[in-house]
Amino acid sequence: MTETMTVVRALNEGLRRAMQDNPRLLLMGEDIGTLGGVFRVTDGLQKDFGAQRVIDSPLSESAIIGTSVGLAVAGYRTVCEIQFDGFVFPAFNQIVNQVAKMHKRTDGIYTMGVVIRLPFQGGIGAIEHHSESPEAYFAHTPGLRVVSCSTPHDAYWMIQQAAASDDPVIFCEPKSRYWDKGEVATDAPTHGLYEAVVVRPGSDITMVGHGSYVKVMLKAAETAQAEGRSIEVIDLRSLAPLDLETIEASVKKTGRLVVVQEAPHSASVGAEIVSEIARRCFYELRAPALVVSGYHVPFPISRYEDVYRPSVERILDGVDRVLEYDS
Amino acid sequence: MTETMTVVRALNEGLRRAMQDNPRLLLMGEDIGTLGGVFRVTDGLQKDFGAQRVIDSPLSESAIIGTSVGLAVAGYRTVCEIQFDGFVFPAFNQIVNQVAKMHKRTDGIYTMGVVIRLPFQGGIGAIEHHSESPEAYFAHTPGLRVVSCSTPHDAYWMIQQAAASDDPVIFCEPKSRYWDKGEVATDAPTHGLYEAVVVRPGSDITMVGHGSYVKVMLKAAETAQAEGRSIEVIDLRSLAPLDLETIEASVKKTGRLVVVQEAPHSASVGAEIVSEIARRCFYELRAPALVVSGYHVPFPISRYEDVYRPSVERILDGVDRVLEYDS
Amino acid sequence: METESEQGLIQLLSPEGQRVTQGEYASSLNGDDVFKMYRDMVISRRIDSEATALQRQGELALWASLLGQEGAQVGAGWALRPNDFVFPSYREHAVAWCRGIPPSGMLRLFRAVSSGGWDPYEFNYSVPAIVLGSQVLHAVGYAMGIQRDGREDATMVFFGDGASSEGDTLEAFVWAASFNAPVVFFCQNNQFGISTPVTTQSRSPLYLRGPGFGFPGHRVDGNDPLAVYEVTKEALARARAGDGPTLIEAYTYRMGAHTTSDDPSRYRMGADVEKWRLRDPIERMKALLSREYGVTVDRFEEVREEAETVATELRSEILAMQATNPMEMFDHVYAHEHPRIDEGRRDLIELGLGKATS
Amino acid sequence: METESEQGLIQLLSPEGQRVTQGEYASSLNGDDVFKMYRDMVISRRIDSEATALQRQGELALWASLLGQEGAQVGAGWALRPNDFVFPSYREHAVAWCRGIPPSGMLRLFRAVSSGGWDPYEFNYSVPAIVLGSQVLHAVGYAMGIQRDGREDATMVFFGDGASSEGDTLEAFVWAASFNAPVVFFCQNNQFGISTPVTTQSRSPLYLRGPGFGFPGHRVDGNDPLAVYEVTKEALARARAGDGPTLIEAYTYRMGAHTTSDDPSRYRMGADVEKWRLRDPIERMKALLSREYGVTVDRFEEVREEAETVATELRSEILAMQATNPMEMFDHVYAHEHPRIDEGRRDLIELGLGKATS
Ligand SMILES: Cc1ncc(C[n+]2csc(CCOP(=O)(O)OP(=O)(O)O)c2C)c(N)n1
Ligand SMILES: Cc1ncc(C[n+]2csc(CCOP(=O)(O)OP(=O)(O)O)c2C)c(N)n1
Ligand SMILES: [Mg+2]
Ligand SMILES: [Mg+2]
Repeated sequence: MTETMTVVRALNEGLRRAMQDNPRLLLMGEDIGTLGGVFRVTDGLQKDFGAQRVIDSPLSESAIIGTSVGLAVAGYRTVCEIQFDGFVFPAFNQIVNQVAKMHKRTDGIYTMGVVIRLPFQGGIGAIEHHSESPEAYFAHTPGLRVVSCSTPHDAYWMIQQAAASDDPVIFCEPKSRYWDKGEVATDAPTHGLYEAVVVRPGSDITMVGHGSYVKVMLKAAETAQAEGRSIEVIDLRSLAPLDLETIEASVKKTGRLVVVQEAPHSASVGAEIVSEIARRCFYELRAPALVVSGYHVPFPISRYEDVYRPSVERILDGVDRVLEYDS
Repeated sequence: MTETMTVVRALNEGLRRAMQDNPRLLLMGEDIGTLGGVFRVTDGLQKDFGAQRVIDSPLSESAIIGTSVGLAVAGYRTVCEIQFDGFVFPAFNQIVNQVAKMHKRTDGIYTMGVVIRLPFQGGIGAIEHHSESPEAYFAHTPGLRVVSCSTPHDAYWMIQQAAASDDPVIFCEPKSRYWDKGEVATDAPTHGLYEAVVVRPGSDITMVGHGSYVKVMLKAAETAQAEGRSIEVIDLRSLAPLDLETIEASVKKTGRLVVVQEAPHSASVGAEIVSEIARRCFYELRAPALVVSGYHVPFPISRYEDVYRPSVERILDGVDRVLEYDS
Repeated sequence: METESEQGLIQLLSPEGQRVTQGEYASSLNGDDVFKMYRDMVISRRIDSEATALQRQGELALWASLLGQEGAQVGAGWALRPNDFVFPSYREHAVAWCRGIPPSGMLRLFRAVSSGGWDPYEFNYSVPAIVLGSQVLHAVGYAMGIQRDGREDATMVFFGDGASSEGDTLEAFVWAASFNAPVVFFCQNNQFGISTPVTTQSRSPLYLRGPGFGFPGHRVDGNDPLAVYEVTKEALARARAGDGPTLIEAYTYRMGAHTTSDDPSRYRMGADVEKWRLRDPIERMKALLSREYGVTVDRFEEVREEAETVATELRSEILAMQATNPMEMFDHVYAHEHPRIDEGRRDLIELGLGKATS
Repeated sequence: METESEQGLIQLLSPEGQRVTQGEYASSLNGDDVFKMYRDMVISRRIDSEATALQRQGELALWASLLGQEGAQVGAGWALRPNDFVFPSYREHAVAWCRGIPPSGMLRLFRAVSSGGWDPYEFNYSVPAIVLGSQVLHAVGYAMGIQRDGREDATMVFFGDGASSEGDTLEAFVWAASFNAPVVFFCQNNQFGISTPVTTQSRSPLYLRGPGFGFPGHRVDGNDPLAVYEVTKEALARARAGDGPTLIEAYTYRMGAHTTSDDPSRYRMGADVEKWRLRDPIERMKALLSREYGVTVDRFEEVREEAETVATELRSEILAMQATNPMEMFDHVYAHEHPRIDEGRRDLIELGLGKATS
């Protein structure tokens, strides 16, 4: 069975199904109950599952995560909503020192079934702190997993897979795609949570990215096609661990790699991919792998966000730079 | 004039001089006054400069940094001590959302003369949370600068340079080297705060690292020399920004790069260096650049730390792997 | 109107505009002052409604309305002295007005042309704080600076009932008590953090947290500018005299949406809003002015016209306000040279997307 | 002994070992109980001194002594029921003893062979928390779990006077009040956070924070196990009955160093330590037992000998306790397969540094 829905609806339906499957799954966050979340991802869920399972929290991010740890000790799972990416930092200590390490600390006795939903990346014209791409912080942290969906189908399945995971998952939702519509096959998931997927095959250049950039990359690939360049586009889906095998296989075929991300370059997931592929494909790379990323500045005022964020133009410029090496 | 002293003494003397130079410089942290800090870095400073300038703080890291922001607005500078690396995370929000962005947010009007001292890296047999290497989190954050000293001389000068900086500086102190002695030339600094320094010239391999690993790298280079391999060792000193020119020049000469760090690989400073050098030295690299790093696990119990931490053996193993590519 | 939720409320002016006396507090303002205060409230509200209109017309990205909170903000704004330093949150447009910030400055953030909006040192009024609670610590730090300067000034910081649950706010209470910092914590309890009722943040009145941390806490009727003024003035005087921090909970109501992105019909009753409309701070002051000071309709009309002028000017300033050079994104990230910034600048120029800035 | 700093102190046993009565509280323990409690305190102290000795001999990396806090901990430990769940900090060895944790388990963390030490579910007693304040939120979360289970159990969490300044601790107060969580906040005010006196954390008694957040706060003489027991028992009963959280401040003193790495002579007076020695919780109980219950020297001697046996066994267990396969560092980082973990395992095997684990 397939259904057309937005990413928001897909997340909502996915969460609903996860709640039905597991009576010990709770949702927690600011304004997620009565209001249904500022993006309405949890719309209607409190009505259906009650205020004991869909918890409108006081305004403290550290406590949202810290109490989730305690709830996990008590045998519950939580899917926490952090209202916006930039507000995950008050919870950083609980995430990297507790959620990430508690399983290890107890020699595997405590299971941290904690999912932390982050509406991330820019593109909606928001004010400061509402457009961050903090995935690198979490990808750097042993004990965590980081994933990002880019389509309604993935939103629907990945949130369920994350909610069923015994490992904590940072779940990055590309907020600018919340209202994008797409087909969701509700019978079975098509991929594992940690698999990268080739979303457009190509032969000249491998291009990888995640979240809202999958669509941008596809557009870039289309434009490039018109100019006779064949780009293979990969949706990373999992940022930690990376599905390096899929990327490697592609680069071994194309000989070229462009990574697209909104986060700044320094010590980022993009840098990680390039450093791994530069080693794994040392003999195959015909040009240095390149990252088209946000600049090394705080996310700018929204008037400038389209310049800050990797655009089709900037991506194609990166493609040109990579191809130049052949000449 | 040169004097022999430990890293702790050098930091202490450097701070003293900085305090003398600038009457609006304050020190703040847990147990830094009466006790002189758990590592005695601030020993005697409260006695000499008073409790108004050397502030024993309540036990709240977020507040140490948050009030530093306010003090900066009021025209003060602070050098904050975070007692151990693992306790910087409660302050993460104030660091990345406030300290890093306030200058930008006010179009340059507020100056964030905030130095955050972090005793970092393992090697002292400590319990959990006392051996972290969190530099990547900060290196990823626009608005911050991240440096690390490795010798008494650098400790003495770099802390003064950091204290005089109008940009916020994350100051990483390799705690396992605190009691190492060395010569300090107290007349003038030898290098800028953001310069990498070739500490041992060589021709076969470039090896870069920071903090406690400078000594380890030098030992590895010596061992390698005995086996006829010439390693050029670079002390990074600045982790953000990186002095890529110095590294690039060296790699263009040697054709090989090994990065040594204690932090895990994923989205780290090491990954950043490799990704940059893979591009800048695409034609010169005779083997893929390699990172010898801590494993992707929480810093282990101290009985295993010597296995977790890059050792001379593991580094030389990396050297072998890089050299294998020639055969 | 004593209900349990209004426990401890200090009031000097009834919702009907009648003066009331309350224990130690008495209004020290004369008719002229009251009129000027009224004027500030009317103009602030008019700025606010203009901003809301501009947002609806697509000229602002967002607006956080202060509607209903003019009493709390103007009362507090009046109590401040020029040398006091203020750390606002994002909704204190009427305090900003009292500090002399040009209305167009208040809107810069929301027009997405700046994340600040003015020179904080010109007005002793800091830039908006979006991360809830963050500014409360900044205020305590600034207050520690005042102490070290030996100045007799105070710091005041604004935050909401929601932000009172953030660790940063609570650590600020600890520190202010510990250092006896000259700071006034001004919590506007407007009953909601977006959709979340204050009862989720606290089952007991917020002002009681002051004594819990070792300093006074007061709950004042936030829709009564006279009471807010007196209570705040006293707290600021305490701070300046070296007697330490005070927590003020201004009990008020957010009459509008959280921001223009919000839909309050999802989480609150129209009846509640109606109930609070009867406690409108402006109407209350107007009733007092006509009844006690015989202020006539034409003087009210003058204020209305003045407010219209402010709004008209604001509108034209906003429409003219642009941000056109993305190259600015690289300015002031660092105070000193930085290779990544140079690299970014070069990139933008090569892409033809920005022109060089100073 | 009423001094300002001891404001509000609940006491049922004087430092001289005389029973005193205090308002609503009365001791419900009989002579047998008191003796058993005494025994727990003596054995805990002996475990502690053995651990200190082991550390001095290089057999432990570190030790955080509970010396002087046996009264607070055993009193609290006794009040707990088996089904209650406890979140300790890192110094609650006597509570751990009361919960049945084997002494060697308590030392595992400090022998650097584990970051935990026991199965929390076996004893309903969580692993040590090093990051100050972190566990206070965990306890509230667990308590929310109890509520959802519909169980009539309570959660108790231990933290220090220093940790009371952390945002996490304070947010935990907010949440516990908001959700009326069945949790008892047990703050051992041992007068210091390392070198920092409690007066830096708070100018007013810590127990007052409870009422500030909307729940009861009690200050109990932490060197009086009888009082600690009654106050804690009542608080736990409240929690189990659905009446919400309570803050207990156990006013005590850290007689030893912060940890074996610390040198307290740098920041405190020997005279203070001497003053507190006169309030020793064990001596106090001993005096009561001999005076009121006629317990004779040989019974005390029996306890001493039992404690010696525990210490001897502990020593041999510790000396035998090793961690010899670094490969374990890869276990339990993730519950599911992870490529980086596989990679690390392979690397260690290739380097000849570890052997395969399950
Ligand atoms: C740390 C943080 N978390 C979440 C948000 C998102 N957010 C913005 S305003 C708001 C509600 C704030 O309520 P309150 O403090 O009462 O202030 P009010 O909006 O009522 O003036 C929330 C949750 C934020 N800005 N910062
Ligand atoms: C978040 C955090 N900051 C700093 C430390 C370092 N530290 C360990 S114990 C301690 C003092 C704690 O004092 P208190 O809470 O009173 O507990 P006590 O040691 O007296 O039992 C400090 C500062 C830490 N463990 N965690
Ligand atoms: Mg509010
Ligand atoms: Mg203590």
